[in-house]
Amino acid sequence: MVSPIILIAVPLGLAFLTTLLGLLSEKLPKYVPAVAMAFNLVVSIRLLPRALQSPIVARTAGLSPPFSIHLVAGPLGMMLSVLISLVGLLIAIYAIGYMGKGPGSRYHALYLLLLAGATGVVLTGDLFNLFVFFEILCISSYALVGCRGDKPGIESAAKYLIQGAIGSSLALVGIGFLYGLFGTLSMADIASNIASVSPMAVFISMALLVTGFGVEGAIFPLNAWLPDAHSSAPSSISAILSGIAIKAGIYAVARIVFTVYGAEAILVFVAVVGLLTLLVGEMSAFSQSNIKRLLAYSSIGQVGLIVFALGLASVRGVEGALFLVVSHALAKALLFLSTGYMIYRAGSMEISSLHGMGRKMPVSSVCFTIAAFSLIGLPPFIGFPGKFMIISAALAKADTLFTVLIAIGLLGTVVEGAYFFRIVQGLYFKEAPEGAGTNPGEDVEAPLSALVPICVLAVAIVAVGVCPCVLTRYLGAAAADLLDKAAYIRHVLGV
Amino acid sequence: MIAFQTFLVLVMIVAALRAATSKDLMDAVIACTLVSLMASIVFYFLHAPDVAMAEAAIGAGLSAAIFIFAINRTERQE
Amino acid sequence: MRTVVSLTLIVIVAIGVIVSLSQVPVGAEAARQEGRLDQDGVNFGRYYNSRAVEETGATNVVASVVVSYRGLDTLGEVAVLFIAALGVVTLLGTKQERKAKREVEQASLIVFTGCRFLFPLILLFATYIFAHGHLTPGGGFQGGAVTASGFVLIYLGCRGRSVGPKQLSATESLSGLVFVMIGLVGLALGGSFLLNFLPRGTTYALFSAGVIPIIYVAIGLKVSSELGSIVGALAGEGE
Amino acid sequence: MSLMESYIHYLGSFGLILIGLYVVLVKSNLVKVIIGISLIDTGVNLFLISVGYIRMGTAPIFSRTAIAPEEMVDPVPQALVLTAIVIGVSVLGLALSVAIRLYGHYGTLDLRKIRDLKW
Repeated sequence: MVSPIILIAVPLGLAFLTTLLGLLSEKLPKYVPAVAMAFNLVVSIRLLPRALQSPIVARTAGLSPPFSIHLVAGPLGMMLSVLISLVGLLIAIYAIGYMGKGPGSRYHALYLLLLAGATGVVLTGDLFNLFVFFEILCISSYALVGCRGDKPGIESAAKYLIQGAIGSSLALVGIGFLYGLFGTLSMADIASNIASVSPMAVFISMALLVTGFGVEGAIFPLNAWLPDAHSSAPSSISAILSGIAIKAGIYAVARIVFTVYGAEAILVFVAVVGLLTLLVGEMSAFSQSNIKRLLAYSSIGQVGLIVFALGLASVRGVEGALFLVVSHALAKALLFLSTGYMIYRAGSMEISSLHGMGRKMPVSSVCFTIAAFSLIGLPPFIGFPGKFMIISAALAKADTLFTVLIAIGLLGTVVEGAYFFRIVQGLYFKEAPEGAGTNPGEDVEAPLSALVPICVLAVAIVAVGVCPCVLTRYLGAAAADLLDKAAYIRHVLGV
Repeated sequence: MIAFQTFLVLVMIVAALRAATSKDLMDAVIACTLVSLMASIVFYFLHAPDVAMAEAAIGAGLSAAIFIFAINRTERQE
Repeated sequence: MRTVVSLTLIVIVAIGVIVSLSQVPVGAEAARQEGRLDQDGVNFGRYYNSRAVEETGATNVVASVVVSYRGLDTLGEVAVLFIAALGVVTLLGTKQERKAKREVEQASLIVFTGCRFLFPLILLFATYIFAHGHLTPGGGFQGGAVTASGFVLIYLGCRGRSVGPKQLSATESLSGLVFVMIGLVGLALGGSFLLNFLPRGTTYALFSAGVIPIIYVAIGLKVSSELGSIVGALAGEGE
Repeated sequence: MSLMESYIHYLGSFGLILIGLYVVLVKSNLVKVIIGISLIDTGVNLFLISVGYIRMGTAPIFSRTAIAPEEMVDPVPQALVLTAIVIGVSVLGLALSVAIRLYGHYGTLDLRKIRDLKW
């Protein structure tokens, strides 16, 4: 009997150990995140079948819920935990070579803490504990964005930090309101009492919590920090921020809106906000000439689509959103990882300087193309089933409003297709810019420690795209976990 | 007792306004420290001695010190 | 323009807050006046106040909540401080010019001697605070902050002396590991993380309340070293 | 007078939060913005403690003189605030070190003058 709490405790302990190892040896710390994430992956996969039958409720301090902090490892939480440890493991392997010189053991400890925070966010069943893990996630990302200490990194870290700090203060006020009303912090307990108080009080605290957690989730008016932070961080960090950190923010918002409040009334608003996020992201991405800023804006677009699908609030819509969460995490991680070495070799982040890379770095370019096509939603890749599910869910609503909305959403996807095709065309069919090729060793493919995770991600994208059933059979349970409030309360409180 | 607490809260608000408006950063930091100190006394009256200790040591002591270190290494005027 | 927009926003928020506060009974006092505290149903505060001494053996209920009932929060919070220490040292410690120490004016003899005299006393007081956290007000965080203010005194009064960053870093790691290990031992013995697996002892004695004092001392050491390295890096004495 | 007693702490805490928000939104000096964040933190902490306050109560610490548990104020907000204070000082330290590095790069702390990246 393995308790899901070791998914959090062991990475935290290993992160504390990392700096100690860093004092003893230069080389050891960089393997620690990979080891920890491999451990997490094994444990999460072993726990997944049990979580699918019924959520595993883990107690702390020997008390049963709700009186002490408890973890609720339901189908959704375990699925996201598997995703986090898989992507985290691959990026940790990539970083062994990529972050060779630089901040050293402190970088690896921060990276591991970020992943531990994300795992805590998806597993916890306690509102204040959610806030604490959220802070671990956010504060380690502020530090990682600025960890190279260069001009853009520090500037974007400053902006990110200010907005994030305001967001967390607002969320804390919201938690204070809820505690003042109910005298409890367990999400299941709050959810079972929420109907007993006036909608006014509920609305204020919900607005505060959604705004606070929405900053990290990059929902439309709150995402000013994202393009800067994701584009000026090191590529491995951009990958984890785009792939995992945003998803943790969206998970927190979704958990609060669906499970704690069960607020059906605002879901149309959520869908519209999602659509706005999508349009803003895709339109801004189209006009970028910097490859990493483009990818960051494209993340905003995808987040918009996920939020829109959550706003549909039908089982099929939520399944589509979760599918898109997985597919975007894999594809965006692959995009950032494969561009990492291209940028390193080309010495510039301008799209024009990547022209002709298709011949110099064939493997990276092919993988980049796969990921780009997957994000657009072309059929043999993982992005296609997700988008298809969302569109069919929107049409199944048989509501003119949602039909119009999804039509506008498709417009955004077309824009997405246009800019990704432009880049891929540049990679293969354009000549390298003048003055390139001066550095010795520029034409070399990325090293093996980078190619392995890139290729694994590419294979995963194609494999799940060809046979989506590997993923879809878990999605039903996961969507029910999010939508079925009564079952959640019953499992946790055991009533 | 309530009159005294009201007085403390008023001092807090006035100090916070001073911190918000002052052009001299060192001045603002001192005002901010005064806010924390008053908050710490209010915590004591709210029967939270643990928090009062933490706020006095961290909010009124340590954060002022690190603010002043940082201002020393940057600039003092806004 | 920006000022006007911001002020409008703030006024809207203020009105919302005032309206909601005046209509919604938030807080324990309101709950008591409405008699909700006496009803059945979950209320963390009432439960902990009536059960904490019996269940954990600590007379300071806040300590038993911080270390035992909400111990996972505390682990997370210690991790947050650890992140901040790592981040500050990463941001400020990477400059090369740190080796070329700028000449600083020495503090006067009175200040120097005073600091040297006070520093051990401060450490002693801090140790008292975090060793008695389960009996009296105080605990790991407060004690750690007091230690860190001792470090501030050293940086101000005894220029040129500093606390070794390596020793701080090692203390940080080891005390963090002790915390996690105690939690995992509880998991192995009783199936629940941070289980209080030691005997409770006599209430009001220093050695009572099982694992709570041990964890609080570990937290105290960890918080002192983390705040110490933050202060050190900001004071310009980092690596 | 009892109304005053119930509300003065809430009013004080939201006063601090609003003043802090004003500083963050209007001022452009980074250290000033960080001072604003610190004010907001203090306000939030005061709010949380006020939530657990019971009039005529006692601190949640048992001593040899008998105290009824019903008289004690709620210990949970105090534990939450301890956590929040420590998180606040972590963010503060990180923010100030970012400010120092920013000053090293640009020679100014005015966010309006630092515009290499688009806002």
